Amino acid sequence: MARESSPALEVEDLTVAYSEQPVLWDIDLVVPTGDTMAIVGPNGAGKSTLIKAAMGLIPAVAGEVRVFGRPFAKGRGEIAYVPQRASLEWDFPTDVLDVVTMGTYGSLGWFRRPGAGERDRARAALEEVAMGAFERRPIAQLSGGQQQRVLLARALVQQAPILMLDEPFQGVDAPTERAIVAVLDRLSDEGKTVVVVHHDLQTVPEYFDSVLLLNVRAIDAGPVAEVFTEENLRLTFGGRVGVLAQIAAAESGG
Amino acid sequence: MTMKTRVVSLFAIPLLLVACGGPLQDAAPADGPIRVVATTTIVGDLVRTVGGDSVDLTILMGAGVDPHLYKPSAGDVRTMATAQVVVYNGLHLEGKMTEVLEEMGGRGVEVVAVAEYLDPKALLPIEGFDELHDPHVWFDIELWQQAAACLRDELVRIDPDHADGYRARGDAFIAELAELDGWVEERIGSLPEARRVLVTAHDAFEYFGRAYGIEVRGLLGVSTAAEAGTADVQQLAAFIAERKLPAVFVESSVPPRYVEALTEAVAARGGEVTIGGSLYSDALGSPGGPAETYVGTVRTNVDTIVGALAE
Amino acid sequence: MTAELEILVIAMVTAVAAALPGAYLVLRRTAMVSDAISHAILPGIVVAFFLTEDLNSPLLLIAAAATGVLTVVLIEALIRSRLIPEDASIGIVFPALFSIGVILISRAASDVHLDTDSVLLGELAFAPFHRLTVVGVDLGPAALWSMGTILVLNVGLILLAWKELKLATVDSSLAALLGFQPVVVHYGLMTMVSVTAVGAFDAVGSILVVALMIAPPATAYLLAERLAPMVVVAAVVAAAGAALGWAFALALDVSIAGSIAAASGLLFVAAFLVAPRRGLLAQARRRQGQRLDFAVRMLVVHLFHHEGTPEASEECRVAGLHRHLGWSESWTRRVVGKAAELELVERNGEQVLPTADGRRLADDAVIGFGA
Amino acid sequence: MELFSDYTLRVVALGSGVLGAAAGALGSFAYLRRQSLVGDALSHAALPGIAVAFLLTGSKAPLTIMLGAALAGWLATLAVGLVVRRSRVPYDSALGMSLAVFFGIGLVLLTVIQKRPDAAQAGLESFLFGQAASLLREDVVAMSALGAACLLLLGLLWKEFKLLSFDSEFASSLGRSVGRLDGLFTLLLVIAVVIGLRTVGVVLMSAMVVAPAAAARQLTDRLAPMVALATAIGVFSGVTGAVLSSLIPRLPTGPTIVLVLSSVVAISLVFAPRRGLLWRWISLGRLAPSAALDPVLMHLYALAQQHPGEPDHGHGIAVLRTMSPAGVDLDQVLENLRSRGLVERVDEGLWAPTAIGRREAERHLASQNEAAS
Repeated sequence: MARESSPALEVEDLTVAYSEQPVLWDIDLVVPTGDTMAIVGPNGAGKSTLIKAAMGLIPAVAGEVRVFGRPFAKGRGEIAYVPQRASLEWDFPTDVLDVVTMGTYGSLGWFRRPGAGERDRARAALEEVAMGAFERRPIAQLSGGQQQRVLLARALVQQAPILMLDEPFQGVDAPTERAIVAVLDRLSDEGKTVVVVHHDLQTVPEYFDSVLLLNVRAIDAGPVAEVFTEENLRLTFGGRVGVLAQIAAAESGG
Repeated sequence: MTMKTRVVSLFAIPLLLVACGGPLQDAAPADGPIRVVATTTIVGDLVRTVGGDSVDLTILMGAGVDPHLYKPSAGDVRTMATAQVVVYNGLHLEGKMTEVLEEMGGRGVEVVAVAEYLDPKALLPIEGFDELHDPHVWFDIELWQQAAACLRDELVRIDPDHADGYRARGDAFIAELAELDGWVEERIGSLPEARRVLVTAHDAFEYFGRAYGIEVRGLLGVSTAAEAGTADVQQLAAFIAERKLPAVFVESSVPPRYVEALTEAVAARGGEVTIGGSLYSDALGSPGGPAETYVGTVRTNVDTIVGALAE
Repeated sequence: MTAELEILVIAMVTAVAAALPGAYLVLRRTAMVSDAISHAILPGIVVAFFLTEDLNSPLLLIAAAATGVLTVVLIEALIRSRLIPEDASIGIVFPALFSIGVILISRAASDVHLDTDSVLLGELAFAPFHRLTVVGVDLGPAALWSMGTILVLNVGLILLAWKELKLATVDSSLAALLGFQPVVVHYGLMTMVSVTAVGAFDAVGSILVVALMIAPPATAYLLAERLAPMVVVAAVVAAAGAALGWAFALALDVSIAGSIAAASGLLFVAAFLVAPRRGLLAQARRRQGQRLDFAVRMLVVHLFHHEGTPEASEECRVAGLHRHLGWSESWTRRVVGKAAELELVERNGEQVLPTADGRRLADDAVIGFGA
Repeated sequence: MELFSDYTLRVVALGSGVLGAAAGALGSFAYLRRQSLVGDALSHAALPGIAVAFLLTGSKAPLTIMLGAALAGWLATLAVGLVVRRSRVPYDSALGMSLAVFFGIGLVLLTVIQKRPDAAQAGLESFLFGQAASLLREDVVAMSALGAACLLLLGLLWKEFKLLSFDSEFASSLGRSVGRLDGLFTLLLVIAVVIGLRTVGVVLMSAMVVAPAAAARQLTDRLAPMVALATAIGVFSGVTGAVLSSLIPRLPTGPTIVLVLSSVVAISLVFAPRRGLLWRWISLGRLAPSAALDPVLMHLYALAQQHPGEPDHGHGIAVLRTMSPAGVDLDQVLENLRSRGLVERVDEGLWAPTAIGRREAERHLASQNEAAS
């Protein structure tokens, strides 16, 4: 299986089990460099688990992750991670700029403090998500959409070639959604690789190049046009009422 | 509903068990020594001396056990349950246990609180609470003679078969105490009057001071919950510096920090005070040592005090 | 009945009485309230002593209970302000109250043997010697009557307000919407905790109460999945811990209260290790037993997955399997052997291929998880 | 300043101040990590360590006793960590349990020691605990060294500790060893608490860890000012308490410091700008009508509460319709709520309250509860 150049992210035979039931089953996934991929599936399909396991944040029973052809441990620095907004303690006493500056900590190493350069990078990232005016705002006073943009900015600051986002569109307002999409487009133009856990089927064709349909196992993965078929979605979502309506809407819309 | 029934029956069992309970105290054997339980080592020493072979003595709080901090073990329950006579200090020295001991008197156990036989007028009232008295009576040897006499009479009453022995041993002990009293007076009298000041961490020596003309100053009260203030340390340090006292004392059951803080404060005021040694306050010394008996403890304490203050 | 047996019964009754409200404390993440009360009741005792000048007055006990209620009310109010989290609310209230008590004693009664331990009986070993006597008839240990009453009250209250307590514990906002008064229920629960705690301090001592309020419910939390079984299991575990600790203490001649606290901890450790579903051992065994079984299934699914694909020759090659599955070579050999033994796979030259049974298993497995 | 010419006051004030600084700074992180009660727990959990140290050496040498205490305390925190990581028992229960069980084992050992005819055991259990008025010069030196070491480490690892407290998952995603950081922080806290127990006692130490951080949190929304304020409040309370206790006889130093701390907390709770109760009471009048008109928001909030851990779990309009009076135009209400950022559409036809919506709902419930009680 020779390849011309190493893809950004390769996940091989990844299996994760919390207690008795596997939540991810033998996942193989190749994300080519420069791809913008959505991970789509029903609740409990293991979407967030997949990117957390790929990031080494939860242990896998089996499997291997490679980043640009190198083992994950060596390629960890190439990935920026945006956790689910709700998993954080937003009552923490800090402000927007400070959270975004946390994105520079990885490159700083132990002991060194962020300086003016790091803060400038953080400000630039904030501008990019249209949050420049909020840099001194305590995070406890942000709306959900603003929180999401701050987390995205923190990942941008890492200037990593790969970004993994866990449900960035969950419960955000329309301006935020537009801002995030703009950023994703820009990243795509720059040749960055983006993997997004996504729940809104309607917007998949519009926002993403490729898609992974996931329901514990990988149902199918590849370019949206090829993979995002009614048959595949039915397989993924198990033919649930309501989802079918969405599929129909997606097909007529996309 | 089934859960409720189950829960209720679960709780009913122990209650039933108790309802069927009989008398608590086990029957005493007809002859042989009487079983006596004493609380502190100091009271225990009194019982051992006066009771001699006629009593089978168990002391609840062993050497070095502060009555304020005593923790009973499972075996102590048996000891208490089989006791025929309980001897304790009283005046609330034994804390909440006092209530239990008093109550045992109502159920056929002979209960002797040695300090409570003393004339209330001879006791030191606690400031602000006239009904309450300082329980640390034992270092006033005259009072302890009275306590010994009371215990002797009580034992004679409780166990008349061995009355002669109690009387003989009791009188001998009282005589020994009289001698000890004279010795203490003489030793303390050898100190210059200005030096007759005893500074310790907590107030266990008030009776001792009153009996032998020594001014007693403590940093902490009797309550284990009380705490000293900065002003208290300052005032006591100023007092020591002003009186040019050569020594202050620590107690075996109280961490020496308080007294160390005092010596530092005195030194900062240009005084020079050393820690004169460790005094036994609420419990006697280890068996085999010079302070294993009451008399030995008093002698050790007085030697320590006089030795340090005479310098 | 002997004094030792009476102690056992008192300990068991107290254990159950404390474990019942304790279950709700554990679920509400306010377990440390029990310890806070043991410190915070001091000023109430001191004030009552100033009023009565009697260390044995029952008023001191009543004042202690009232201060306990005040403590939980203050803690609850701080938590409800949502300005300070639970643990810090507890950590602010009890030092303040305790300090007031110490200042009062130090200023006015430092020569009185006055502290929480000397006012509340607080010693299980002495409980049989403090008896309730009515017109000369010995009715048994007073502690058994007081804790028995508290136990009956607690059982009664929990049965009466089961729904409300459950809602208020698990989900206070929903309770409010459904028209319950979670405030009333919370304060009711906390009053129950406070009265139980003070009664039990008097009967058996403070540290044992803290142990009995927390350890058995925490043990039950590992053994039971729903609230009702949890409360019942907590009560049973509490009584068992009391009996076990009592037996230890008798055998070793040590502190009964300390021994019961330690035994309650031991029962928790036992549950922590061997609880049927949540225990460490069950977790490990599941992992171990599952591992081979799981690995076999995984192998089969892997082979099934790649069968007939272009990369199959590589993915299904015996020599390369361990790399693809991220396993050690020896483990891979073991798994392949096991799978072959079960006739789920067969060797075909360099390759391992699923059998018909294997394909069926793989298909079932994958579809089973998806559903 | 003439006041401080007195040696005792100088030592006590300096010691309390330094301890206040160290505890205030460390306590800020403990507060944010919900570890406020570690001080109280350690003071109990240390007992078996004291007993074993005495049983092994037969001496009450402070260093031996403290080592035993610290070791037992450290074991207790390890046990708490293990239980919390490997079971579903919540942190506070694990903490309370290890406190009580360790203390129980200590009691058992004490009764073993008590039976030995050895007068050296006297006062063993109170031996660990000091009082602020009896602070010694050597304590101040030890505490200054500790305080300096704590502040230095906090300074050096500032961003790591911040990340650990705010978003430990992100810290691991950067490749930081969260376990090692957590262990280091807990070790710092244990050492500080044991030194605090030895010098000023349990209650003051417990309060010193919690109260400055709690007060400071009300006054600022940023971490560095919070830690600085907590440190300052710790110093201020320590010195003020010492001075008051030196001016008024029979006013115990430790409890006085605790009451000064408590007053600072009370004042900050009431008067803090934006967060404070007074502020809230004033602004409640403004907010009340808007919150009151949203039964739909409250219903969504209540439904969302049934899915703890999944705040974004959505619910359909059909469910809401059964909960609402007839004639309510739910679509319009939801659209209105959405425009105000209070609810969000999580899926087709599925709605959930946003974080702001949840906060509004909680605030509304709290005000209802206050009115009810």
